[in-house]
Amino acid sequence: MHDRHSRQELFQPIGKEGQRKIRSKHVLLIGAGALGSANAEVLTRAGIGRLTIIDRDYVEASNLQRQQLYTEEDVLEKLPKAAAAYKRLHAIDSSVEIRPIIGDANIEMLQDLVGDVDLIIDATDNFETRMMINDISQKYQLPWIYGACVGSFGMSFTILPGKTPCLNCLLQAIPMQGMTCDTNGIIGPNVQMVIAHQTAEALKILVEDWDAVRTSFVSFDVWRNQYSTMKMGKAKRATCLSCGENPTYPYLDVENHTKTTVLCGRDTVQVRPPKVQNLVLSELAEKLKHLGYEVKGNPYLVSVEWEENRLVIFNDGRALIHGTKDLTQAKAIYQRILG
Amino acid sequence: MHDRHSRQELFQPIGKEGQRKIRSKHVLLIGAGALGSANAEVLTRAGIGRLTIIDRDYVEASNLQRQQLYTEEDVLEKLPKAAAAYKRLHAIDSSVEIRPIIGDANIEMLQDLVGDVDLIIDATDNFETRMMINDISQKYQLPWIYGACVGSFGMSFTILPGKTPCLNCLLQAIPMQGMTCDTNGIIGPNVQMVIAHQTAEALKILVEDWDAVRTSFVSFDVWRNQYSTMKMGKAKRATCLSCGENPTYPYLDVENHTKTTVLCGRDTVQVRPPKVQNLVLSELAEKLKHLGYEVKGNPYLVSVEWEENRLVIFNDGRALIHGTKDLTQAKAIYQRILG
Amino acid sequence: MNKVLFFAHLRDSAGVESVEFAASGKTVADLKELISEQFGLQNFDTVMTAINEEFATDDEVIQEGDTIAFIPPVSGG
Amino acid sequence: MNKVLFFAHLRDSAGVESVEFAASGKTVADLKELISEQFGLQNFDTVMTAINEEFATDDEVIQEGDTIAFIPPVSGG
Repeated sequence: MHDRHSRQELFQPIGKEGQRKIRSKHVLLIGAGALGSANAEVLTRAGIGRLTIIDRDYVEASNLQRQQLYTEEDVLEKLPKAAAAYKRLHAIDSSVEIRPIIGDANIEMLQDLVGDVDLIIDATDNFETRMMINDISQKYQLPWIYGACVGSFGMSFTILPGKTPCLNCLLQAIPMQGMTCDTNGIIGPNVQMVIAHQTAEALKILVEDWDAVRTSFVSFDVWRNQYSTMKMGKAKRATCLSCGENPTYPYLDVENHTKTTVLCGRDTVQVRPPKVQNLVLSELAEKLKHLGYEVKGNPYLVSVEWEENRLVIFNDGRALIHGTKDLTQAKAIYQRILG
Repeated sequence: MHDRHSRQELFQPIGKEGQRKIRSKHVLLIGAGALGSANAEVLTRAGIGRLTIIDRDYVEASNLQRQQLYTEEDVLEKLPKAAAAYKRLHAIDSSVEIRPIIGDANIEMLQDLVGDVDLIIDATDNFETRMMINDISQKYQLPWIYGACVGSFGMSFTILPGKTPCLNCLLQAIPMQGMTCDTNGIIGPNVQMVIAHQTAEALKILVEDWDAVRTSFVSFDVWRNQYSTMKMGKAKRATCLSCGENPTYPYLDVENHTKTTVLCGRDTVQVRPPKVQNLVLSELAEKLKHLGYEVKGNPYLVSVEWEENRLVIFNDGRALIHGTKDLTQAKAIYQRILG
Repeated sequence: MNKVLFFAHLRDSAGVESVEFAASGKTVADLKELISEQFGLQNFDTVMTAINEEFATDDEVIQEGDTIAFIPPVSGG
Repeated sequence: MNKVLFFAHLRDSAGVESVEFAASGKTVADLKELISEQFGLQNFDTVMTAINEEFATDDEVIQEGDTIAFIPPVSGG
């Protein structure tokens, strides 16, 4: 495929030298949903050397509306997303080294993988994994790019260890917003908008054009025509446990992660968040009802039929997922509802 | 594919009613290059009822870097873009009615097509076609969405007849900028950024959420981290020949279009722009040299080998494209260099 | 007076896009508490705050005329 | 004084992102001519002009303190 990247080499801040750099780099992409599939496609087309993609889900009909690598055939075959992504990316550029990993991104996996990684791109759907990526990024001094979207609202921020604040500086705790694509919807244009920002930053980092990297936190609403940037100089905290003077990388400690346990003989998984929550169950019930689900509840718990499972959520954040013994699936369902 | 658009229906400004509207609409997409292929994919995934795609080119290796529907196989088969797009879009959603048209969008074709069209999306690479789309939009009172990108710089503007200014109000003449993706390059993230804006506007128009439609002209540079909006109230001109009080739709007159003629027995096409230009040949030669082409010139003309053709460009804008008898191809080459 | 802007679902929950609020002299944490009470907004502790388009910590003191924006981090992807 | 901003390839051609320029009292057309001469910029007639983020026609008169942006329409796609 002679001439393949000629239009990118013509772009002066990349050029032939930048193209060689892109070709020599390894990107770790965590998630192959809406943001993951689009990030993967842009980077593959841009001629990245190696791309490792981790995802725990398989392709479902409701993904096709915004997850751009997948087709109806992938849904019928219930292909794991990482495998379906590989198939399409290989057809796009057979010379890019793509490594699909079907599984849940966890601490051990990430620590094993990052050895020769140049950049981590966030395409997950929950803050727990993001905080873990953030600690990995600090511990191994690797840049990562946060991106997220719900409804028509999206955001992105680029984290360069030693230079910018980190996600833990900004949030200081895992937010429990309870707003996810599965509860509030998502539209394709918003995915495209986040991807535009994440992939622009990725290319800058891959060609090492550090001065061009965006230092502000960007957020936007494509339906309400809003675009805002926030300067981040003041966000860096010297006491931050992830990037401060005495880092402990708290999210690399399994104690700070969601626990899943199969309840013996009951076809049920218990999911327990790292910290005790104080959920407003009435609100959660209201939202789930609004989505058309049959919800039952009392002051102590909310119970809802969710696709083929039944969920019982307690106000401390603990949940029972009935109808499965699959820990990864149970955690995925939990995070899709509670964020 | 039960549940396919559930996440879009959950987005409150669309909802189930909006989804039904999207399904009942017909979009005319002009161009299936970078903007065209990405627009087509987003709209198909969003569940548009009918999509007509016009394109005159076939898939080449240098397209793969940013044109998201195409694969290496399409390049090897030299598939026309409209046909390759159809193949992929059909795999994504077989229930969307997609009509590919392989050809050059001209006045007759567009007038024949627009009968039941609800929205025109611009994904062309030249202002001549855009001015024609603009006049069609005014004459038939159809909204259209301008989008364009070069390098890391892009822009979009939504034109609602009777409400917003039109492209002819803004430009008053076809610009001869001489900056195209073939001369200045283009990067994927910029394509994604334009698409985010075009498809957001498209969905608003399709669900008839007129209050949400963006009325400002937006432009951005994804590498330089710039984003700016320009209010357009003052741009509307009562004397505009396209949207003013006495419209003549000048760009629906063939006299105002580029002429192409095969020069008999010479395997050469002459391309003549609608208006006599006054090109700065030394600049053009410099730019083409910078791109690595062998350029010869004198005060009257510039001569350059361009892929399998040789072009001779005169300072009045006229050009001879040697090595082809194909009028459409010759015009495409001309517009790829001169915009 | 100060202008307080709500982003994303905060706007839906608050029912308005922005409000005028006398916040001068208060810390961000004070304002968060007052706003979350007045508008019945939940989970306000992890919402990010910008003062005049610059990130602000909870202990930052608001000045007369400052524009304050509340931006909820979202997790979808 | 006025601030004049260059967008896209105009910035590359001009060699700067913005300049200070005494344009008060001049029309947009006047300023275009002066700027295109001073910086050797071609094809300036179809460049769009924004004054304080609002589209301006060639005959609009520039006021003291106005920020003027020149935005070249691009054709790629």
